[in-house]
Amino acid sequence: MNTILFEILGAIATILLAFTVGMFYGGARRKIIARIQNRVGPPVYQNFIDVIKLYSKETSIHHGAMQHMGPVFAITASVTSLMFVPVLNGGGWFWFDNLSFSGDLIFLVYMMVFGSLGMALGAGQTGNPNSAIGVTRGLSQMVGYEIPFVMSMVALMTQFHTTSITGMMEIQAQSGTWMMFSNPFAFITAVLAMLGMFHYSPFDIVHAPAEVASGPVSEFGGKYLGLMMSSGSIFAFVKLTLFVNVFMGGASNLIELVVKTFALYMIPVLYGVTSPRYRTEQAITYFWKWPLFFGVISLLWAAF
Amino acid sequence: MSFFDLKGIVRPLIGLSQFGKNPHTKRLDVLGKDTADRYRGFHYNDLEACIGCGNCSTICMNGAIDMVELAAEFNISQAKGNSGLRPRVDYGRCCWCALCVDVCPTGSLNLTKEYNYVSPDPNTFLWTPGVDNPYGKDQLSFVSTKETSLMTFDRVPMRELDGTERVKSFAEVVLGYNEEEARAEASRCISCGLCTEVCPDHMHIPEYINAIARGNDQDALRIIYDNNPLPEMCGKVCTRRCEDVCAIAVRGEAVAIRWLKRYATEQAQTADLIQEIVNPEIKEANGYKVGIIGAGPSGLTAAYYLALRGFDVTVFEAKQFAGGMTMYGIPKYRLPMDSLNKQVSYLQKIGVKIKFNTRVGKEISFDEIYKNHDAVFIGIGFEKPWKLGIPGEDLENAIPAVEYLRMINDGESYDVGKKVVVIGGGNVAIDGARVAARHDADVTILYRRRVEDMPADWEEIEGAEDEHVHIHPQAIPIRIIADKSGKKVKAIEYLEAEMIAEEGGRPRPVPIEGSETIMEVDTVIGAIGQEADYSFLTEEYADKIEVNRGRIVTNAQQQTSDAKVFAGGDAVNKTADAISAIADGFRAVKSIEAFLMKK
Amino acid sequence: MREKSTTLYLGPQHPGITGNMMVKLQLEGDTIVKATTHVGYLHRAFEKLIERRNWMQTTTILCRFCVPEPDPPEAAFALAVEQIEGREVPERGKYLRSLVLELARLQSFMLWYAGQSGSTGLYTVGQWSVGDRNYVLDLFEELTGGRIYHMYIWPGGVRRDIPEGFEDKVLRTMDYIEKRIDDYDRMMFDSAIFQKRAQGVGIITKEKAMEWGVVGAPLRGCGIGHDVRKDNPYDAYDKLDFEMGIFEGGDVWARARVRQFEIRQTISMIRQLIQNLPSGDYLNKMPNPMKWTIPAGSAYGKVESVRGEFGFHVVSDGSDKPRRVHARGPAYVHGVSLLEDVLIGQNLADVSFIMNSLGVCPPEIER
Amino acid sequence: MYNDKNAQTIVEYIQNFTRKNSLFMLAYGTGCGAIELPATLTSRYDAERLGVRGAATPRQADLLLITGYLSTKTLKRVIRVYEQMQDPKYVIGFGSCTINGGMYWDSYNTIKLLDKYIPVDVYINGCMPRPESVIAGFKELQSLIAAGKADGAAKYKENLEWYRENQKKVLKNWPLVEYNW
Amino acid sequence: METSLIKEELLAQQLQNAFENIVTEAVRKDTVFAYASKEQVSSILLYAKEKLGYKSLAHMSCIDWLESDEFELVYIIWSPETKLNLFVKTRIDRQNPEMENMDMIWRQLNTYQREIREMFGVEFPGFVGEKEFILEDWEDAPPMRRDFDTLEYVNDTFFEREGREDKQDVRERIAKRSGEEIPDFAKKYSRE
Repeated sequence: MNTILFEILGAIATILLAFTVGMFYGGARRKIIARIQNRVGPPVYQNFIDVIKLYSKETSIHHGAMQHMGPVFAITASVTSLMFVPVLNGGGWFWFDNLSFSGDLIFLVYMMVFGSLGMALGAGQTGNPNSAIGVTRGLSQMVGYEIPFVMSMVALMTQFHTTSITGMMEIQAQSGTWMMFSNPFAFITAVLAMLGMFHYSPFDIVHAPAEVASGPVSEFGGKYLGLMMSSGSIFAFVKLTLFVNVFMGGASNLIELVVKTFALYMIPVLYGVTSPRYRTEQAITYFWKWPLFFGVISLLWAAF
Repeated sequence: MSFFDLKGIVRPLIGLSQFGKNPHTKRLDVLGKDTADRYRGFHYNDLEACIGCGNCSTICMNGAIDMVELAAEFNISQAKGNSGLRPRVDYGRCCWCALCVDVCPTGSLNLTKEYNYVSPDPNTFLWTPGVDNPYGKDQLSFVSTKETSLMTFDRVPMRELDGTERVKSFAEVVLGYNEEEARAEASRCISCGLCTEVCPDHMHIPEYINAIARGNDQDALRIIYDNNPLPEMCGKVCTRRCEDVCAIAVRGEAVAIRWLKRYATEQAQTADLIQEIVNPEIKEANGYKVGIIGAGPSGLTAAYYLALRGFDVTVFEAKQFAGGMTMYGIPKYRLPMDSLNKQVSYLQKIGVKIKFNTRVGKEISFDEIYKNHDAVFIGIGFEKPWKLGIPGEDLENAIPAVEYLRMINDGESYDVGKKVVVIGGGNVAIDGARVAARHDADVTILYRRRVEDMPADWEEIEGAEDEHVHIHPQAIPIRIIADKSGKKVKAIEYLEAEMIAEEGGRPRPVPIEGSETIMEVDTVIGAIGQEADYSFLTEEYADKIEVNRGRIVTNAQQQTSDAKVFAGGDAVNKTADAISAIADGFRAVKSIEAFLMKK
Repeated sequence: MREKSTTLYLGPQHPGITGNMMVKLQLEGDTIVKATTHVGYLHRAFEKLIERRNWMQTTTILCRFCVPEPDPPEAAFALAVEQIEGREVPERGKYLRSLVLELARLQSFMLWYAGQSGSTGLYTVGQWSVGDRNYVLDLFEELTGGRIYHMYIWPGGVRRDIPEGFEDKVLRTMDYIEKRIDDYDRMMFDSAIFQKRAQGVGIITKEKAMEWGVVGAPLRGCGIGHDVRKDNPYDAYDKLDFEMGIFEGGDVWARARVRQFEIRQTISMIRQLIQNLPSGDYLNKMPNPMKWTIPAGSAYGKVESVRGEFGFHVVSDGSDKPRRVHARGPAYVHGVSLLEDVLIGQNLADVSFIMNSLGVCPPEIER
Repeated sequence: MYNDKNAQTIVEYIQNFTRKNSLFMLAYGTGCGAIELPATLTSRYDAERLGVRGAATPRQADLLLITGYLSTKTLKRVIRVYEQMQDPKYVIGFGSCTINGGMYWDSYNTIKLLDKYIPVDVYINGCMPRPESVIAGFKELQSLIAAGKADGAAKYKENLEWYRENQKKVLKNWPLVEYNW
Repeated sequence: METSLIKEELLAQQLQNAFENIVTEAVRKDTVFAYASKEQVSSILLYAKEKLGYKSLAHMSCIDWLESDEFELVYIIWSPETKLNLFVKTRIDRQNPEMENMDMIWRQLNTYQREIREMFGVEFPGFVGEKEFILEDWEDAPPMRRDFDTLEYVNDTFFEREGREDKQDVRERIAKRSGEEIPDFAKKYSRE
């Protein structure tokens, strides 16, 4: 009995951790961008204020049930994904052992798509052409980055003969080599795909303000937007932790986790600051050129 | 583009180096405190320097500036030449173009560096500069200077005869503006109308100047004739107090209102032309008869407007020509005789009857006039010169200036000899001096006070100096010395004076003991003032019509103590100039009309 | 296969639209098959208002014609009035005018950097250039008393003389900005992605350019060298040493290169103007503004703004108010029919990109 | 500035605190004021440190900036945009034009008094307002929100009839959609 | 500074030779006016474009001469070779304003004609283009016509902020204070 309670408590704590870290990363991103742009920038906790405010806003828009489902799908997807990502080495923290099972990596790869699809359904319901176009772009782009990402994952899975994240972390701990060194091409592929996953410049065509307002979320305000933002920050944490777990040997304590994920997070952020955005077809061409090339190499590397 | 563009990926990353640099952001607490020295922020108006001309309100294309009356606690001057209104700016309209600053004639309206104001209440954006932001005084930024102002502070110079040329004849000294000059000069006017209040006659100055500026000279003349029947005379010799309060004059030279009037009248060279241009509406005869004594400015004015209003008007003039003092007291180089006669003959065309050479009390009795007319207007003016009050003034060659001028203007000759002294500092004195100068005399003016205290126009004084008239200020004549025959003047003795400042008044000349000087002269011309001659009033009327200190007492409507008798001109007012006389005549017309029509 | 077509209203409230106008797009996938521009959201009826304002008052309303570039309208109007009236401008006035015009071009170029890069999501360059633009605006503030609206160029010269120490400040600012432009260029022009985005997009051919009356940088980006400052030199431009940037291609990239070239020319011109500033009067003063009349006649004054030729057709009937002032900014040519034409076949992602490169500025189209 | 914090419950206080520190603004580029907004958001003035950031669509925005004059054609869209925004929502009017017509006071195509058509919480003085003034306007709005006094939206609901009447006077036959809050 | 107008005179002469019944005038540097009848304009423009090299249309505008009941249409064209501005001016009847559609000579005229049609009510028969350009649901007279009073329209349609009623006119106040009576015929010269 107690263990289940503790598990639930632990799960909630994990969600809070993911949410907090994700939010602070978002804030840090805004701060860093501001500094590069010669500005002071908002406080690091600005995203918290934004989200709380969004939750306190009234919501009075109704475009049918699917619109309400969209953000719910998104948050469900991100929370579910989070449940399968081991936060710390050794499988858990704060009484919480994650829902790890053999094959969770494959599950995660699909779970991550699920959120976007839910979003697409919800946004499609709003009838806003901006959303519709945004969704189309998002899905097209997803096709772009998902293939190299899956390739790199498959490369790892074949190389280390495990489909479990905890399994990979154990292997790394045993061998003492991070996977980013044992299969560098897979890492490069994954990082290049990650650029797309974060929807930061140059792959922010989905919600490019100058073109489609804010894309899929054009019609979402107030609580919905709050949900989207929370889901986004949890999802960011999920992605970063996954990458750290898979490529960088995981983290044995929170500080290590923060350092590693933050370092990883800086790649899309800093690249985003300096890049204009690709058009959809250019983005897909990009993903299907270098990342795919590296993905194939990584597969070959894994195979031989 | 190459297949793999490393440069294109790496070079943008150099920009990340900005991360380590200090942000350009200003701290919130210093934001907005370092505006440029010339920033155009809120207005600040120096309430004391402002004369309320309203030019700012006119130039504002947004209708943002209202002229409003402020509360009594601000002590806004209500003096003449100050409208007593102050600008109030609606910042819901203002666009900070600062044209109001650049057209402010006094330079009282300026902009400050202050520009921050936010409010939830849209009704709080109505500010009176200087009242709502008294601290603005220390934050002036976009200021009005004479150099940057859009006002033209320099008058178009009037062309004149050269000084040496002048003394040779009685030709008119001032040549008048030509069309181009007049337009340029007229366009300096800002049409505020402050001048009209000072003008005794309240002529419609901004209107006629504007008509000239727009090229409608005929309209200008029509507007002038609305309340002045002798504009050509005024255009030449008016004392033009209007120019003293001209808004432009605060920082520059006043608009040449007199010369512009002169320009407007010059288009009509004959009486017929005047009639053609002015083309006044003459009302049907109403059967009332009005008698007017004296064809001076006031009498003629009354006559003209009464005639226009349908009255039967008769003017009784003692002399051969109409015009009174303007005819006989002003030398011809300032006011040619033809000019005056032209204007008078226009009046006659309108229906004014003038009986010349008819001195009341001699050729015709006052009683007769009084009985035969429904109303009488007395405009006799000051004819009789004041005595100098020093020994020797009854000598043959000691002559009052008025008398001298009358003789010259009448065509009589009077030999002033080689050396002439004129006593006095008014216009008459200068006229006397300049006329004497035209007779090859060496003229000196003795005046009790300083040159700047002289009541005469500065232009006249300058003109006299150009004609080599020597002005000796601070000189008090004490006696005139006769020659051996005891009949003629030989010399004049005077004392030098020093100016002692007196509290609450202008400095007073005090003779310096032992400074007696004797100057040899041929003629002494006294010009210290004149008075009226009331000898025509028989005893019966002298009781009815109250005279006090040499002046007929009237109410504000020019009505004397006898309801049927009205008076105006020098004999009534103290200002003693033609325009006041005209104003009196004009006022009298209205009250005569009211008096008679009421019956 | 024929895709289902979508109608997308880009604007009037839309982050991608420069200003406030609407482009109604008929889309097939991301490709535009039909574009219709709708303007009039910023119509203030300047030309009507000017009927009620006198010549002097007109000079202050003019700068609002085009918000990003308030000075060329002032200058164009002043030139037209001077032509009708025959008013001479003192030499120093001419130089100061050119100085202001070039500074205005400079700040407008920097705004363009922001627009062009921002419409592709490269906000950093925009943040830099708009931030640095403040230093140019500081100069304006010092010189004219206003940050954006200067109301500085008057028929007959300029409104005020330069303040003390201004020359130094200008030169120092120019040094700083010149250095910064290299930063912008590294991030924008050197970026592989930007090049990819800009090349071959929004092509205007030479023939089309002549047909549609294209002006300014877009025209020079087609390889046709036309610049009012060279062809009909006004103010002090005939005494300055500068070159037109002429690039072939007619696409966004070529237009961007023209501007990249010309911003440096502008800086060099500002230096020349400051160094050769003659002494003397700065304004041939007009008479009392309330009574200022202009003889009857008409004239077409034109100046080169960043976006192209800015022309004012001024008609006077001899009174104190203009009979008609008809402005024609570059956006009037670029922003309505031409835009409709150029957008066909383009990607939706490039709409705001192309609009920025053509310099579409709605306040100036509808006035 | 406002000392009635005690009058608010702690929840309200937190709400107001977050609302004031997180203003998603919808900059309707209606007029000249739009040109100073980039400057306000960039390095020297950096409004983002006040929590002000742009929102791309009305649904997400809290703050509507009317940056100057509104032509009648734009007013129609502005009303629609305003009604699309979610409560709590605020409006800032920029410059003279929104207060009393500004320099377009006699233009047949621009409205003069913004508060007759939509409620305005804060007016910023200027033609156009400098970034400093804009920042001051944001700060003023923030203090109003903190005090719970920025209630333009409530006013709009209450006096909808009156606003509609004024709007119709200008918009004539333009169909106004039902305001659903 | 008197500059010679050789180029300008030459152009005026060329046009004069090519067309009868037109008046040309070399006004000032870089500017030549050609006054023509409504029917001639298109042939002049075509001639100038094809033969004289005036390839670029700089401007077209319409001026309302209410007093003589006419609209004046002005086409300003510019040549990259001579760098001259040629103004082709014509007057059309104001009551029934019609002008030839010329957007096939310069496509750009499309925009100008749309504007002039909307703002002045000048019709261009055969011209396709959306009716509404800048205005929307406009019911009054075409607003740029001089007989349309914008201030009156504003007073009828819009509001004005209260609180400014206490403003006074300086001239009136002075006149009142001194008892001056300004006659009606002079008032048009008073300050506005």
